[in-house]
Amino acid sequence: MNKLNLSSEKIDRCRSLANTIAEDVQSFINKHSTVTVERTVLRLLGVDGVDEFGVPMPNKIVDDIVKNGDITLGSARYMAAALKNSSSGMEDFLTAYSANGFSICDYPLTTKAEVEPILKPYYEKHLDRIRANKKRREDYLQIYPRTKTDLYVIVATGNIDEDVIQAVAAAKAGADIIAVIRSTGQSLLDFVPYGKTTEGFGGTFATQENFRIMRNALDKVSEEEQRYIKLVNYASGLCMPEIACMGALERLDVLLNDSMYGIIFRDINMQRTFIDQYFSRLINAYSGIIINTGEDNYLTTSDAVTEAHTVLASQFINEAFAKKAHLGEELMGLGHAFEINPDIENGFLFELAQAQMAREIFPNAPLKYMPPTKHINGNIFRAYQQNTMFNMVTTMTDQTIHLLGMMTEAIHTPFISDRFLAIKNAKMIQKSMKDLGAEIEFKDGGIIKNRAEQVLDEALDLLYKINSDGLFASLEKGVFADTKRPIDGGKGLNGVFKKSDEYINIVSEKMEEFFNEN
Amino acid sequence: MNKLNLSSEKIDRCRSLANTIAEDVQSFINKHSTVTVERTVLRLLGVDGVDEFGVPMPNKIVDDIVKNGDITLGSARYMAAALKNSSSGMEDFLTAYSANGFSICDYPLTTKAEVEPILKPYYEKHLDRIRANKKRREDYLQIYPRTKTDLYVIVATGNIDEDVIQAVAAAKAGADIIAVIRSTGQSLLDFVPYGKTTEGFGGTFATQENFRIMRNALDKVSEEEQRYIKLVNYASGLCMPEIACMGALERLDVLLNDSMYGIIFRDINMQRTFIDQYFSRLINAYSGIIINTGEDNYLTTSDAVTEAHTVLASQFINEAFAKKAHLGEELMGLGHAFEINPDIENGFLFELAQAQMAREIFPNAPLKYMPPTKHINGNIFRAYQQNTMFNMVTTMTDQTIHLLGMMTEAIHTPFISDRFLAIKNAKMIQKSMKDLGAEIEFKDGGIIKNRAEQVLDEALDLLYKINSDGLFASLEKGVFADTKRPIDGGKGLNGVFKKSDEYINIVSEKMEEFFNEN
Amino acid sequence: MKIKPYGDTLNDGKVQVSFTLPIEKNQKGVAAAKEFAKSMGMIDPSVVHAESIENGFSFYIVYGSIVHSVDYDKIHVEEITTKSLSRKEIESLIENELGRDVVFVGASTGTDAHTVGIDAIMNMKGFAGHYGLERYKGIQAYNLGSQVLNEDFVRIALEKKADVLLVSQTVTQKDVHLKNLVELVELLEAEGLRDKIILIAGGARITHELAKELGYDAGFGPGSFAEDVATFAITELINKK
Amino acid sequence: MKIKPYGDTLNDGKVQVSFTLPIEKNQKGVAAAKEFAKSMGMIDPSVVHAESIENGFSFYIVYGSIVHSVDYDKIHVEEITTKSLSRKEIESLIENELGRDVVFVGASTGTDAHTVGIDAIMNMKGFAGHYGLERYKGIQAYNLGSQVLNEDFVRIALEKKADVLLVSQTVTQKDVHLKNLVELVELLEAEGLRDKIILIAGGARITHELAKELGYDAGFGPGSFAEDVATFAITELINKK
Ligand code: B12
Ligand code: B12
Ligand SMILES: Cc1ncc(COP(=O)(O)O)c(C=O)c1O
Ligand SMILES: Cc1ncc(COP(=O)(O)O)c(C=O)c1O
Repeated sequence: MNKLNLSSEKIDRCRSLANTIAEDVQSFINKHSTVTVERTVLRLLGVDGVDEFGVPMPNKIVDDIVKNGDITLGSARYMAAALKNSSSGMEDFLTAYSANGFSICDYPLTTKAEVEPILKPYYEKHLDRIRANKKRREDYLQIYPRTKTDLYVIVATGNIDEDVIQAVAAAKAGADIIAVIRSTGQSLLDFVPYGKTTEGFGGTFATQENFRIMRNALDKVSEEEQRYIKLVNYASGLCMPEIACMGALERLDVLLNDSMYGIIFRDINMQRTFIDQYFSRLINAYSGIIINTGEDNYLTTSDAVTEAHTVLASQFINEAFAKKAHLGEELMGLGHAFEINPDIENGFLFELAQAQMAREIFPNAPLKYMPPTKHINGNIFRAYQQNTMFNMVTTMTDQTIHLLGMMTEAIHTPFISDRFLAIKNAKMIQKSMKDLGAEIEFKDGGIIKNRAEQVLDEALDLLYKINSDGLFASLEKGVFADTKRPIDGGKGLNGVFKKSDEYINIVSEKMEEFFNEN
Repeated sequence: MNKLNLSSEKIDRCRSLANTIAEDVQSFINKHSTVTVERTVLRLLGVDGVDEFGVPMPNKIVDDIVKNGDITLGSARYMAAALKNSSSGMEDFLTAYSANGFSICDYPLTTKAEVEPILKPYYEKHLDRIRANKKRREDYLQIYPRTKTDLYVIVATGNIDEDVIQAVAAAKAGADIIAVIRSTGQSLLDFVPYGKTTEGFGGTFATQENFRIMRNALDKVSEEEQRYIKLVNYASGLCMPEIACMGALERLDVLLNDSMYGIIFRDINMQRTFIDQYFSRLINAYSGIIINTGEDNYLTTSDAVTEAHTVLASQFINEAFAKKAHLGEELMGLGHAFEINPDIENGFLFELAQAQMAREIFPNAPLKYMPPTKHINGNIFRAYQQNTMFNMVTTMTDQTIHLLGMMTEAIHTPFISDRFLAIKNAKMIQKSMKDLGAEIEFKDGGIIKNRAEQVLDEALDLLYKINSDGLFASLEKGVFADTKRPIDGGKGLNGVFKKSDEYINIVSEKMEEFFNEN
Repeated sequence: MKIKPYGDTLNDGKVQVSFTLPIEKNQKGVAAAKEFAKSMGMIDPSVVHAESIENGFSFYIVYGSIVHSVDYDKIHVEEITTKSLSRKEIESLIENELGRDVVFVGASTGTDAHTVGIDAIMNMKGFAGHYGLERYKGIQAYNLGSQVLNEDFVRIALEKKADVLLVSQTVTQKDVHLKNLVELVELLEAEGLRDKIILIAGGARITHELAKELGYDAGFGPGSFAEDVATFAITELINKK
Repeated sequence: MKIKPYGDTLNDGKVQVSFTLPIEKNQKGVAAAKEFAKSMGMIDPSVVHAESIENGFSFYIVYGSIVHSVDYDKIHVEEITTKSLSRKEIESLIENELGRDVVFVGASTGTDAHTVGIDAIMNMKGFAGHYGLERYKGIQAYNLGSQVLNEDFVRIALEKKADVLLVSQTVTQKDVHLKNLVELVELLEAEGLRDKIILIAGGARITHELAKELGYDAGFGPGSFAEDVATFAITELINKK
């Protein structure tokens, strides 16, 4: 599909600039690790559960190492030491550890070389499970193949049982993807809550048990409806790789996974989250989980007409980061959004240009297209109309993941009927306008083609600038979403450390190995 | 604007067939008159008011002639006789006539030649007033020129005072045209109610006084808003020419005026209404009033996909009829509608094709485009969406008169808020998609172009058939709207008569004269 | 079982309301809108949208939780309980149980010009893939079309010896349909015909409950097909025998 | 003056209502919807739409006339009555009446990450063409951004010797904003600070009335600009002198 005749040379230049930008950050990432990365390693060895005070075991152990040992060696070294010395494997170790209050650092460390053979049964068990999940998803998609754009809705009651009711209703009404929004506070927590939860604000806690409950419910409805219903959760935040790990273990299909979102909208320290992002994306790549990036959010704080190019520039950077973590294009759910003020003359044409442009520049990416939110007000009828316009652009430009706009966007997290009506809206457009995109061509030198070219030009300029300043400095200047973040500010910096030469992350190594072989 | 590359040869053939079809009917029309035509002549001589039983004077006199004289001579002959013999002009005559119960046939008839000089002061007065109205409208449109599509809404409270409140609110919110729907029964009445009215069902009676009240209110708001607000009423029915006359006298701007509507949807006798239509359109042409035809209604009873060509065929016929009545293209508000089931795959593309086709085939006509009605149900949100889709097609294809769809179409005649929200819907589309039509081209051999060509082909076939059967016989067969009407059935046939050689319709003659001179 | 509206949690009672007030849009307008919402039983209503409609009116959208609940078990619906038969089944019922042709006369009465509904029930081609009564063996169906005055309707019913009368009413503004429907019952009673025929009303705003209240044997709303009407009418005729 | 909603005739009382019920869509569902509408004070409600939402829920749209009316004259609104001044006017008020710089400290507190609202009021560039407080001569504005814990907020307010505190709250689900807003008042009282500062809340669902109820000096909802807030705060500071 090539309707805009964009300059492929400019696109290539953008790509190569983004690559250099990412490479620069990647060299920083490679030298560092974080507490959540280390907890993730433990999880993938089988550490789970909480202690008597409700502290998750992965946190308990990593905190222990930070306090009593040398975290720069990596948690795997300590775990290997413990397992070597405890006769009867992980479970027994955890029970003893949890009950008896000794430190994991009390065990004599093994050599670095010994780590792999000791941990092998543990990580293999979990990596096998992840690959089995991947296979299971592929099998489902084989039996129930998807052809058109996936309709994506959120549930956000705060209560996983209520979420299930709503998710099943939505799936039956036609939703293809269900996202369980997290409780507002969760992304700032430096641990992942444990077990089933029924109380959250503006969303439900992301816990492994909640993932499992929802996945089960959706598998059931998938079979009833003969359509594989995908499950989404949110990784961005202080526990990016841990959530990716939980998602991999419980067969989530999509994870929102973007440092830039964390930095800008959650004030998470940029060093911390870049490191976390790399490992989490590696896990996603390994699990076949689609990532979703958060460029759409930029337009909620800055103007969608003048700042459209920041979305494109960021998509290029996110693509480059994703490649470094071995994510294939088919897993790169780059985000963008329909956020132009509907009162702007020809605003719809600009939206169409932007969406078509994203489609043509990232032809194989499962683009995530977000509905209008910022310019939705309490007039639910107007909102329903705005969503119709958005649904049109989605259909005309063949987006992949289609977040449905809610008529009550400006009011509350969706009621069951809001979601139902949103699905009906999208389905009517999908059907009635099915081949509209294929039917029309854009006038040469017209508003649409010119707009796309202009946004591409501006993105190229911005990428030049970011490349020469470096991404860290650029974020300090506030290139995205009008938001400035200091390199040493924000949450989570104290969880970052430089890896020692004796450091080992056995899971990451195994995954990299897998990708280098395949 | 030529996007569909329709065969101009086929279009020409349709036009010439339609012309023969209309000519055939016109030769019938020319030989006949009806009671409402005769009442109209009287009205344009100054006959107005009601008698003590509430019978309108034009009816009283024509009934008198039918009963006591020879109506085939025309009412003008009797009126001339009466005025010649009554010393002090029309008003005194009417007072005396109304009070004293004599017959207008008691006066000795004058020669046919004498009619014109006697009646001259009377008809001139009214024709002058009509021309002054036309001038006034032109002046308004000079000061407040219209550039874009006119937004058209209805008011239908049954009470003219309430109608005024709603019309003014609508105009202030952005409506450009206000139509006052008539009470459901009115089109079957063989007289026009008199005076201000405040009780009607599903609409407000069309009376000259109600016309005046609304015109005044709209002139006021026109000046406040610096936009000329057009006023619409409905002529089709048993009193077509009388209402056209009232509209001309009170400066209405648009009249729904279509025999075919009357025949099919009101079961009015076809002979009667074709005759009435000719005279009413002549008056409209003279007054600069735009007519609106009712092809849109066909699709409320027959399928909008399979019967789309019946709309086009009928538009050609209506155009031919309009030409015979001296209506310029700029006054031919041919009707069509967006009535395809929204659940049909690519239905939107068919709508787009049809609307674009109408625009290209009748490039100078102020096309009247009707919103979805048939496939609207009680889901007001869905309806609001359907109206958005309709508004898009209107904007993309540059329709002229844009009837706004109401989200409560399936429920009730519009509430004030329904109208308000409808206007907002249309305005958002007009602005946000302003140049979309100019920006896009349709793929050659695609669904849209093929559909338009197919509809044109089918219309051509149908016109062939109608031409060979004749329009009367075709209507008997039910070519339009799946509805069959016998040539001698329906309402109003007893008001039709063949004109005698001594017949004269002085007003019609003067108007024809005017058009032949200009 | 007591039930309440559901937003996103059982019994949260959430409802959406919109209306226009004949006052200017300002803080007082919003407060008035809130008062209305409270009067309707909404706790802590939230006026999520307020907009001037011009000319002294303003429009409000309100969300809130309703205090009222309804006892679902106590709800009684006036419902047609006979399960609809197929055309074939109806035809053989007529043949076997009545052994004669049944006459249906239908019309859109008064000034009502909406015929799509009555056509859907009566005309040969029917509606949404369901054939109309004209196609039924053993049924003589006369569809008189639109704008049939009640007097004419009764006259023709007598002429045709109708077993079943079908009345369609679509326009409901100012309750014009109620007047018209009641008038027909009165005319039929005056003619001593009411008990001899099955009298059925239909239309977009007609419910069985309403029809019964007005003195009809049944009422059919949107989504009705010929077989629903025929099943009811034929069953009643058999019961009456 | 008693007023009622307006559909197309004065006092017709017409309202539109929609809600979901936790029951299947069928005749009984429709009847239950009607009962609800009646419980809300609607006479002869018409269920114009009923649809299954799947999984045991059904959605209803109802129109009807409401019996209740509201006495417009008796409506009292808790309203900020001071007319907003221009930036220039505010600046000279500060100079002439207070003769010193005024310190505003603002934040989006708790777990709330919505900053667009507080930024609109405080940031230099402001909102919709209205400059923010940072641009005002005589005002020192500290915008702490999002997710600021109440404890930290109070600490910084003390540090900066704040005259005015601006709190933004957007997320209202499960009334999380109320808890958070009230907690701040309690903390300020505990510190003996409450009377020394002007305390102002804002956000999409915040009204002046609500803010007053919670113990704030004022509340600002959608469509507020820096000058509205500054006018109120400076006037209060002058009054307090
Ligand atoms: C088509 C239509 C017309 C056509 C009618 C053509 C025709 N030959 O019938 C035309 C264009 C002529 C027309 C004109 C007018 N219409 Co009209 N029209 C409609 C429309 C769009 C669809 C109605 C329809 O055909 N529905 C499809 C049929 C199949 O559904 P149905 O009638 O409900 O029938 C089903 C059941 O109810 C039942 N049923 C129906 N009758 C019977 C009878 C029996 C015995 C039984 C057993 C069952 C049964 O079975 C049917 C099949 O399931 C509606 C709006 C809408 N979307 O509903 C407005 C609507 C009905 N019209 C309306 C009005 C007011 C008018 C006009 C006065 C002016 C205007 N505003 O348009 C005129 C004059 C009409 C008059 N005097 O009666 C209003 C009525 C408002 C009200 N509640 O009072 C509506 C709701 C539009 C509106 N919002 O203003 N209209
Ligand atoms: C932008 C946005 C975001 C951005 C925020 C970016 C940022 N840096 O602020 C992002 C994408 C990060 C985001 C995230 C989330 N959001 Co959000 N978001 C919105 C959105 C689209 C617009 C809000 C906005 O910016 N409005 C524009 C500003 C200018 O308006 P305002 O805040 O009302 O401010 C004005 C006045 O209220 C007043 N004012 C405001 N504050 C103050 C303070 C003072 C002192 C004064 C005087 C005046 C004042 O003055 C301002 C100018 O007039 C709304 C939906 C909508 N259309 O309203 C949802 C919305 C607010 N978000 C919501 C939610 C739930 C979330 C999430 C939890 C997940 C989700 N569902 O999206 C997360 C997590 C956020 C968290 N923990 O707080 C819900 C809240 C539901 C509720 N009622 O509880 C909404 C309504 C969407 C929805 N329907 O689900 N969101
Ligand atoms: C990329 C990305 N990650 C995460 C989130 C959600 O994060 P939180 O749970 O912190 O609200 C979003 C929300 O829009 C997002 O876009
Ligand atoms: C051409 C035409 N004339 C008249 C009318 C209205 O006629 P009545 O007043 O009989 O409902 C319509 C309504 O749609 C129409 O299309």
